[in-house]
Amino acid sequence: MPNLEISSILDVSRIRADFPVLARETREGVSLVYLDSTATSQKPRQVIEALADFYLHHNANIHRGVHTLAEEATAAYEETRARVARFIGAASPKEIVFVRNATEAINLVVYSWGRANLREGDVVVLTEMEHHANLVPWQMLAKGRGVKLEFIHVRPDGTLAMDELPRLLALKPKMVAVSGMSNVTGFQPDVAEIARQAHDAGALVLVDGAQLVPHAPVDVQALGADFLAFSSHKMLGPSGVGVLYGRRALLEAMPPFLGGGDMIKRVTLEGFSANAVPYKFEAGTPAIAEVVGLGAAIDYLNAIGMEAVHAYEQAMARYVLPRLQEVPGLHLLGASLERRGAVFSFWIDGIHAHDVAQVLDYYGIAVRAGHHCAQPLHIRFGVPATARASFYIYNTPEEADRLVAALYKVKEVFA
Amino acid sequence: MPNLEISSILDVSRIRADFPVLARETREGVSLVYLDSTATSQKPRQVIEALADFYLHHNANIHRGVHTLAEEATAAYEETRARVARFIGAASPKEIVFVRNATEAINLVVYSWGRANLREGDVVVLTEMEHHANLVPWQMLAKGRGVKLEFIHVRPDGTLAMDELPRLLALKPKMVAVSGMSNVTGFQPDVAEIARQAHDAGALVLVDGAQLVPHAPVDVQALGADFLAFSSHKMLGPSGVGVLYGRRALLEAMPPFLGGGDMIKRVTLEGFSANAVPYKFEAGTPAIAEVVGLGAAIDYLNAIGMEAVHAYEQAMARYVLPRLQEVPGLHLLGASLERRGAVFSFWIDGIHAHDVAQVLDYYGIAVRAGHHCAQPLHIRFGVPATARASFYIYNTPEEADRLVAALYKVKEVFA
Amino acid sequence: MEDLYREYILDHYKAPRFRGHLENPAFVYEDDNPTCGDHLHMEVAVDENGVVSAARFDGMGCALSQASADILLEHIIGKPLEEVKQFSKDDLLNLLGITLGPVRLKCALLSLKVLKGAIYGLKPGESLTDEED
Amino acid sequence: MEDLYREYILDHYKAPRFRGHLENPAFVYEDDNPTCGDHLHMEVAVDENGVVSAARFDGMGCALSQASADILLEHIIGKPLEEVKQFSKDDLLNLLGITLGPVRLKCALLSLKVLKGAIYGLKPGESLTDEED
Ligand SMILES: Cc1ncc(COP(=O)(O)O)c(C=O)c1O
Ligand SMILES: Cc1ncc(COP(=O)(O)O)c(C=O)c1O
Repeated sequence: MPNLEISSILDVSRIRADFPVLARETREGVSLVYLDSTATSQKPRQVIEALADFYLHHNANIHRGVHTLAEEATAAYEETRARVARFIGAASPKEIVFVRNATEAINLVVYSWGRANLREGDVVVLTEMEHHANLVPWQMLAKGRGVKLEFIHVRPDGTLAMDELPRLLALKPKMVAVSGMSNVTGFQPDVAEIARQAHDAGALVLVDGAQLVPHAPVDVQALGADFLAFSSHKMLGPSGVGVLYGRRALLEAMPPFLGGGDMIKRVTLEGFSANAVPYKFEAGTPAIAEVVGLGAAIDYLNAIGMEAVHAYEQAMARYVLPRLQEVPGLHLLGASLERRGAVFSFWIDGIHAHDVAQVLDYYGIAVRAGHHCAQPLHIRFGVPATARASFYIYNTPEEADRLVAALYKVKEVFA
Repeated sequence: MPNLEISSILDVSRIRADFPVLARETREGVSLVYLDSTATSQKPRQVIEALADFYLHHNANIHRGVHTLAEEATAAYEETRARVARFIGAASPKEIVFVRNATEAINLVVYSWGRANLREGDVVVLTEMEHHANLVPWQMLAKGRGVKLEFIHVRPDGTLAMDELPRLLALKPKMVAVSGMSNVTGFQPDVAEIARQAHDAGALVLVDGAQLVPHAPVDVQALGADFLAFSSHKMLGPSGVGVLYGRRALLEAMPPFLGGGDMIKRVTLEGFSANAVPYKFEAGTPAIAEVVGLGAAIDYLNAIGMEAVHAYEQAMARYVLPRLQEVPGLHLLGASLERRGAVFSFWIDGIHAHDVAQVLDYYGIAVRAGHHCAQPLHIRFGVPATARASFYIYNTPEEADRLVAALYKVKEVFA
Repeated sequence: MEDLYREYILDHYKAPRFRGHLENPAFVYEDDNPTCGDHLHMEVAVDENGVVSAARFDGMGCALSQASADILLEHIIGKPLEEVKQFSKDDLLNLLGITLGPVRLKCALLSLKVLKGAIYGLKPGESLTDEED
Repeated sequence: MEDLYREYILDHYKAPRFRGHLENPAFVYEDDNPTCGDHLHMEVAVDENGVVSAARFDGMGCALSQASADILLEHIIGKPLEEVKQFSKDDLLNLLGITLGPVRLKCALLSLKVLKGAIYGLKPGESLTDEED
């Protein structure tokens, strides 16, 4: 009875009670099965209440006010920074920069560190499975200044061709930027090993943690991440806020990115001097309430424990994968059970991913269809689009069963 | 009876009932007087409920999903874009780019338009009263590539020295970037006139609307703004979202700014092609719920009417200004009643602004103290910091009276 | 499957009438839907009276994008080019007879976008500036 | 005014004991608080036994920043430099005897920041890397 095994890891029915949206119907009589947490997670009551509480009782702009509300708002914002630092094992809250999302975090590194450190002929190593967020910013930089991008390729089973790494590191790259977990195959590369080799070769390591941080325990020291980027909205928190972790010495040496209020120490008409980290990188009014909401999301995840989150999803992956593989004509992008999260992208012979998703939606099942912002990976597998079902702490084996049953309906409609 | 005149413009007690935070006490027995809306406004129930409703019922990532929630979320997000466009008289929703705040909006223009269009020796005209958000980004660009910044100076009464404009325009600037309303003096320059002259001289016009848009009716066509930047959090909406308006032809000609998902049309390992406007400028998951919340804020402001908002604040300014001027030793930055909003920055002989704010806070009155991110303007007036009291639609003449009475207490403490 | 996968649409998807290519098309254009990899290529021939005499599409994508192309071409063949130029989003949606959310709308309207690109003689990558919002 | 403007602090603000300059300071440093324009300049003299023999501050700013500087200098004069180097944020807050929110904390702690900058011999703009978070 795999269900029993799985349900011993997390009390999912108690968790589900915290997510009001899961009780909704997509149309009369059809209850929602939300299998799109890789795109964005749902939010527990606790997070929604933290947002409302902030606006109802403490709302003010931060840093520059001495009045009661401003002190309260500043304290709530800065306490969250400390909480985020602890959550990922950062040495100091000063290593935590609040941005909009993982995408902006990576762009910040590329614009600031990249422009200051990369010259013609320099090499940056990426992988073929990167999300566009960890590819396009590097392409934009590379094009302008003759920087070379090199790629670790993806094997047919969705894992990385780690044997290519030594050859690429022999090119003496300045940076190795790699996703901690693919949002398509769910593959979680051995980042610590990549980082060890990269550091030995003198490269810095940026980890795109957009998928890793919500789904597994992360310690930046153990991981060997010099930079780590992730998004609140994928880890139970509000939209509009993301995090860049950067080693303090690196952040301090980097030039500012966006200019404006709060990132300065002193300004005259002639010029400005930059503030200390992390403020140097937080120009203008940040997503204050959303940062506070992220704090509530981290509390929620901590209460469950990231080890348990990870174990639950591993168990779900073991439950779901073989059942998907039984569907005739269904092909998975990355069919390995090793080092993977509970996200499954697939195509079905002769049926476009949009049509799969549309029919599933008819049965209340929310999956995503497209290239999932990883077009090169889809090109590599020779399909323009896949349907993707992803599972989080509030999803159950019964929901996986509903997915599989509905996939047979899809095949009927397009038979 | 000025109170009567003022109260005939808006039903403030009804408005106040929509803002739960205004009912709070800063400590036992001391009710809050919130005079810091220039830093960030409070949020009506309707906005907080719109946020909660989104998370409770419709939360999903946008654009790339075909399931019910994704369609609902996308519709809510894009409908807000259309509402924002109507609110400022834009020709099309495609001219509306969602960013984090006014600061990012201006940085976007500087990074994208600026880098593509400004060469050594080119001139950009700003004013001495600009917020750092409309100064530091230009300085960052100017420094690297020998662009010259020229400034319209501020007169002793806080107004702009408009007579300097023809001389500056004779330098054939590529851009004139000016605040629609100073967050320090409250001065609202005649932007339409500046834009007319600037366009005649062949310059583009960027309006920093962070203060103008929340406090006055704005029509980008009438204003002659080629770009307009503003922030949701200063106009009753959530933090974490701001708007860049740009004329469509300009936006279309501009290179992308941040790279990542959604801003692309097609990506390979070798390169990418950019999406159409406005998506080209919205990389990664945007502040979806916050955009929806901004929509609710705009509905709220529209229900009151921006003409009424403006008239109310004009009346408040006429009420407050003479009463402040009666306080012995109090000096205003910008004492003119012409073209001004209800924001008052002042210093009191021998008392640091922080101490003014601290004592006012003791009496429940929230004002800001510092240079308000306008250090050059403070340098021009020869004071490092001022205290600033700002009024919005939920503030009353009685609250102004409490401020003035408390200012006399301040003087007692530091006598 | 409710109205979205009405027989009508599934039918045009499964058995398209106008999939293929022309010998001497007057207009050729193609475009994608970046959200899902839908791709459409269209060829339009016009006779000496300015009437659409033949049209074909090719491409891959979801049922909606491909059926929409087939239905659209069926509708315009035999109509004066000037009339086709006036054909609007709403006209196409009426033709399809379904209501759509914003994401699926893009699938349905790709056909019209490509057709307009063709008959207005756009080059690859160009887009119409008078496109409705 | 509750504890924030306790007589003690207002007194040091209104009648500072150590405002001024030294003839031959061993250490000089200055810094600002960018949020409010507070500015402090400090000069510290140390005798041949490594004891702080004299200290002065100058600057402008709020009561808290200036009084804190005066109170801090009063406390360290006569103490061995090595002991002063160990002086912490919490020590200063104990000395001031008040509780502060995050923004006013910066005003109160500017004095300590400038003192540390001085006695660790920092150059203008440099900051201590072992600064507590
Ligand atoms: C005139 C002006 N411009 C720009 C800004 C920056 O706004 P934000 O911090 O929301 O980016 C402000 C807000 O303080 C402002 O008052
Ligand atoms: C692996 C990965 N990286 C980056 C991102 C970008 O995240 P965001 O859109 O929140 O910036 C995503 C989200 O889709 C992702 O899955």
